[in-house]
Amino acid sequence: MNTNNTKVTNLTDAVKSYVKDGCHLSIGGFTINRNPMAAVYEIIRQKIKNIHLYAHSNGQGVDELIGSKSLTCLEIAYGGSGKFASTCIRFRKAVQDKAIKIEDYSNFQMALRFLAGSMGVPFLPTRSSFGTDIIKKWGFPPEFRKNNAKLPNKKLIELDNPFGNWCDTRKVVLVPAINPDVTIIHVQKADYRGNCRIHGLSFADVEQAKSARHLIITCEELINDDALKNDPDRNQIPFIHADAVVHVPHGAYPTACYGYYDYDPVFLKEYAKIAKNDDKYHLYIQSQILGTLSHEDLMDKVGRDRLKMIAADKKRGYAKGLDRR
Amino acid sequence: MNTNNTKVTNLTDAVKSYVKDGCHLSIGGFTINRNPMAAVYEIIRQKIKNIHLYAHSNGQGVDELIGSKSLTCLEIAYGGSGKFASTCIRFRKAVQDKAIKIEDYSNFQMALRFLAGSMGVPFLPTRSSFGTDIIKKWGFPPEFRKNNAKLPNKKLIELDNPFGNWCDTRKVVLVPAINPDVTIIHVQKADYRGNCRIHGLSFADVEQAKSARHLIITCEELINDDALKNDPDRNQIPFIHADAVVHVPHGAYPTACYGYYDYDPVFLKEYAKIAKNDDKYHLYIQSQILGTLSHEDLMDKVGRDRLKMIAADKKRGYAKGLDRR
Amino acid sequence: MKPIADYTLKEMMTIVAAREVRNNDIVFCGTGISMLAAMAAKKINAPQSVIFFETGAIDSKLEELPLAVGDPRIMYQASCNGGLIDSFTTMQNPITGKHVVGILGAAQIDIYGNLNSTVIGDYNDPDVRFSGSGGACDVASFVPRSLIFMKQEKRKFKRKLDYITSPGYLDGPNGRKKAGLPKGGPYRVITDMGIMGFDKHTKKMYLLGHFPGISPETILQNMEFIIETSNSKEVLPPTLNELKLLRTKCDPHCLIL
Amino acid sequence: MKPIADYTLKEMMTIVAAREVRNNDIVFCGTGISMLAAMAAKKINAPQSVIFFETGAIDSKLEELPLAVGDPRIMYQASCNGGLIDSFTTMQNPITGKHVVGILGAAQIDIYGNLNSTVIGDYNDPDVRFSGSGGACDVASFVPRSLIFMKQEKRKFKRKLDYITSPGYLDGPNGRKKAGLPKGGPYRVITDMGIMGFDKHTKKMYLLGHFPGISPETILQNMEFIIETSNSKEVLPPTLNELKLLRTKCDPHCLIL
Repeated sequence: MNTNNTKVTNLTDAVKSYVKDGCHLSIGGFTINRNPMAAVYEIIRQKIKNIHLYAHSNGQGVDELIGSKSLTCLEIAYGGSGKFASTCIRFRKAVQDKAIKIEDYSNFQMALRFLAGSMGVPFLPTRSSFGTDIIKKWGFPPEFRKNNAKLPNKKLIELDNPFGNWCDTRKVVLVPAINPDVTIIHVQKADYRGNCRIHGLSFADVEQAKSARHLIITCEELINDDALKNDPDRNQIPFIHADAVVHVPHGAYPTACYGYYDYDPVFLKEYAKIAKNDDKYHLYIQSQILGTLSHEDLMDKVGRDRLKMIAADKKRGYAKGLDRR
Repeated sequence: MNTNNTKVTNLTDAVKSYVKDGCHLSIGGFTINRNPMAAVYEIIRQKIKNIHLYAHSNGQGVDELIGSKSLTCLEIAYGGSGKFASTCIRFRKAVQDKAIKIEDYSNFQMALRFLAGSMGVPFLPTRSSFGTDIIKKWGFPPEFRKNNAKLPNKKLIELDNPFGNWCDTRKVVLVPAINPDVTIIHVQKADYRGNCRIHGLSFADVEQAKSARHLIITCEELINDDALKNDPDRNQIPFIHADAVVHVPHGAYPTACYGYYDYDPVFLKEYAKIAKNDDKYHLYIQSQILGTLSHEDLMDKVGRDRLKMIAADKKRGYAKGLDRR
Repeated sequence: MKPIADYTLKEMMTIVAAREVRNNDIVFCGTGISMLAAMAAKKINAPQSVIFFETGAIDSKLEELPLAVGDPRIMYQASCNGGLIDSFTTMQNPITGKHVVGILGAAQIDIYGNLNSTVIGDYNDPDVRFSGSGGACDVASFVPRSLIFMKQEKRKFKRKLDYITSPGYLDGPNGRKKAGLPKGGPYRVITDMGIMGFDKHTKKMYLLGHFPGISPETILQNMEFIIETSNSKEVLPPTLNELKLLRTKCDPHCLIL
Repeated sequence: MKPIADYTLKEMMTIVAAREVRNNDIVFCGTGISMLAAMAAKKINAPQSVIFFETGAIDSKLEELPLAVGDPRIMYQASCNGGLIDSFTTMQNPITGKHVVGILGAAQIDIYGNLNSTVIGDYNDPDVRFSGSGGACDVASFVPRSLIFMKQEKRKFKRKLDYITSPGYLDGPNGRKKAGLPKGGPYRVITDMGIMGFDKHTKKMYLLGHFPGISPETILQNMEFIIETSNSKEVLPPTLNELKLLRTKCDPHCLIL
């Protein structure tokens, strides 16, 4: 966070300044929606490696960061892209090949971990997951945790309710806070100071943003005056949390951005096919990502027709009648 | 909560159905803003007694419930009405006279207690209040708590951080959840099913609403169709939490309702004078509250001119230039 | 005997599940067939049930079938567009949570309705990796009643799970309480061959009904463990009206069906 | 000696406090003079400071002076209208919290800057009851730096408080750490006679400055405990410009002044 008066920058500089080799990163969005894809592609272009990634139920963003070998560790609840890949394909491959270390939580637990970080407390309690292997099996063994100051010493802790049986609850599971070095989210509107307005569901973006040491915001519309303050009830993240604001139209593509565009079913189906084959996937990263200079360049390649096809119906916020078979 | 399709009722029935003698009640609003005053006055008219009240920083609502001798117990962070009564006057008197039992928390702690109740956990952690008498001194002694199943066995608990020194935190204070029998809030807009839209700050109304077994909503505007669903991003409380929806224009008067009217400085100054004198206060309750049949009746008594004086400027949401000396 | 030609097994499963939803239920659903079942319930037999997504959307107007719980289609005309915290706390909160019915799926299930959606094989050296819990563990922990979709296969109905992602009755009648879980647990398992319930006392799965043309024996042959089948009845096939509503109002473009 | 006629003591106090606010500070303020000081700081010496209310409003456009932290005036043209949880967690979160300066008031203060705003006398049988903590205990617990307004009276500067509502340095240099509190603590005390700081090592209050016409001895006479006064300097009176901005831009209707 910083309280500077303007934080507008470009994506190359924003990523270079805050996303470092080995950093602990979290990305916003959910499955096929509002993943900060432009930033993900920029991370891949800058060849930043050894990232420790946090997500809750992220699809495309997680899968491409894994596929491009940018990660060493992943903490996550769900790796999937809905109908397009009920389990993300490069994610599945990487876990099966033990190419990344992984720690599993439930979705609520991941959301609570970001909430704890944003609230400034070391943990929050829940009544979820008793009796499951989410508690019993650890992906990061104690020694690994001990040698890494950025990780809590334990995955989860069971605690007897110190208030007796208050709320009819005998015990709770404590989930440790996450404070990522940097969080990247993609929102519909942000102003030059970093005030953010998200349209539609916010997922855990607000908690991810507020728990981070540094926050990069990419946005569909950059507002260069104080107009967002005309309707403060609609803003979810005040500027004091932001470090960098970058204007990137279609910055969530190929995932959806409510009110602006839908997910691209053509891209996602094609991606699922390519991701199943190592050689094809290598080629995809080389040509599609490393072979483009910027997200704008990538959007040019995707082409006006495809973007028009997924453009959102103003009333509904998605592309009505889009062929999604 | 209930999932019925319409919850519209009148204030008399709503209060009669849910606010019972001895019940645990919470009211929304903050100091001189959005106190559910119409409902407070209706509780006084129905002479419901022995209420156990929860509030965070509530002014007028708390003071009038105390003044009318409706309470036996109060859990609160702050009893004040800003410039009009930096300490609420009947509140001060009642505590000094030991006419009510009181338990003090900080504002954040009260908000967290509602949040815990709304989240379905028995407690939440904070780093506030270490070393203070808020932890050391209890208003409700252990025996009193033991004999009251609706109270947690302890006021607050200090806990060593089970995750070592994670988040640079050696210990936390645990605050116990509140699940009131009934919460009453006053909002700008609600629909027939109980979806709520609050304009301006929400204070802790959302948490108070979601933590309650029953929720009564009074509103400036009752929307009889599904129009609020046209802009779901602006709605804070979904209908599944609501039990009763009552249309009460000026339902927060004499406190403010952002976008609709300001607080009434004439009323609040006059009230502060009256509240200092037991006889005058008794007369006030008799004539002003018990002597009126409804909030509508009370508003007629206040008069059109006073209501016009405090009517909100559309752009600013408050009464610009209102004489507040 | 093959199922009657005028409906598919997927349609049958969807409708059988939809029938288990009651008016005033708040229906938590994931993607795919579970979302379709929730939509079908609303169109067929529980018009006042409320569809509720783990992403935070409540009572959305689903003009088109969402393909993920993050699909923008669920954000249109919702009562409230919240976030993950709102959604899961609505289930964890016993006041609202007691009205929620969860619709889940998994890779493996055992006799107590525990589910695995994480790995086949050793957790630290898996043969097959699945998506992981998502919100399934949370739903299964909190809600009083859940419906589970499964394919009727031996490798899916397992004596012992490789990983317990979502708690059912854990190790038996007292399992949830001992572990610290709220009451509740799995209510029905719906497969492509039949529907199972859980015994009130033993908490073990039993066969409640077999689909037309499927015998209880066939079902047992497609499970690794044995369940009580003596009270199983043939399940009524979809009515014409149910099928019509499902096909025209829920998934006209055959995205799931 | 009486203060010079062309400014009031309240104006002096407000401006002295405003001068302690720095650019880029996030200023948490309560009602009354503390709110006025925050507004004055923004107009006078820290235009980029951000005013922040415990009710959740951030960086509101304050066209008129709010009379309570729940005043609707703070909801106009804010960056974000949140709630109490948002506000307090912004302070509890060390990433944002480290930028917050709190402006507080109280009924009693002791040499370590602990504050009482709850009761005079016994907690369970009080002589005088005040409003209670509100957010003051939370602010005092979380933020690295707080400014405290006090009236310079013997009954207010107490050797021992009747009730500790908001933690200062508790019982000395190691007090906060021992108790479990984050670092930080009181930074300045501003009275109608002077301004105090806290010794880096002992964490005891000392006199930093006395107002024009007030001697350090007079200040000591109006306290129950003794503080170091040897380094006290006379505080610069308000400049004409400071006074003008305060009177015309912050409280033109003399609601607080």
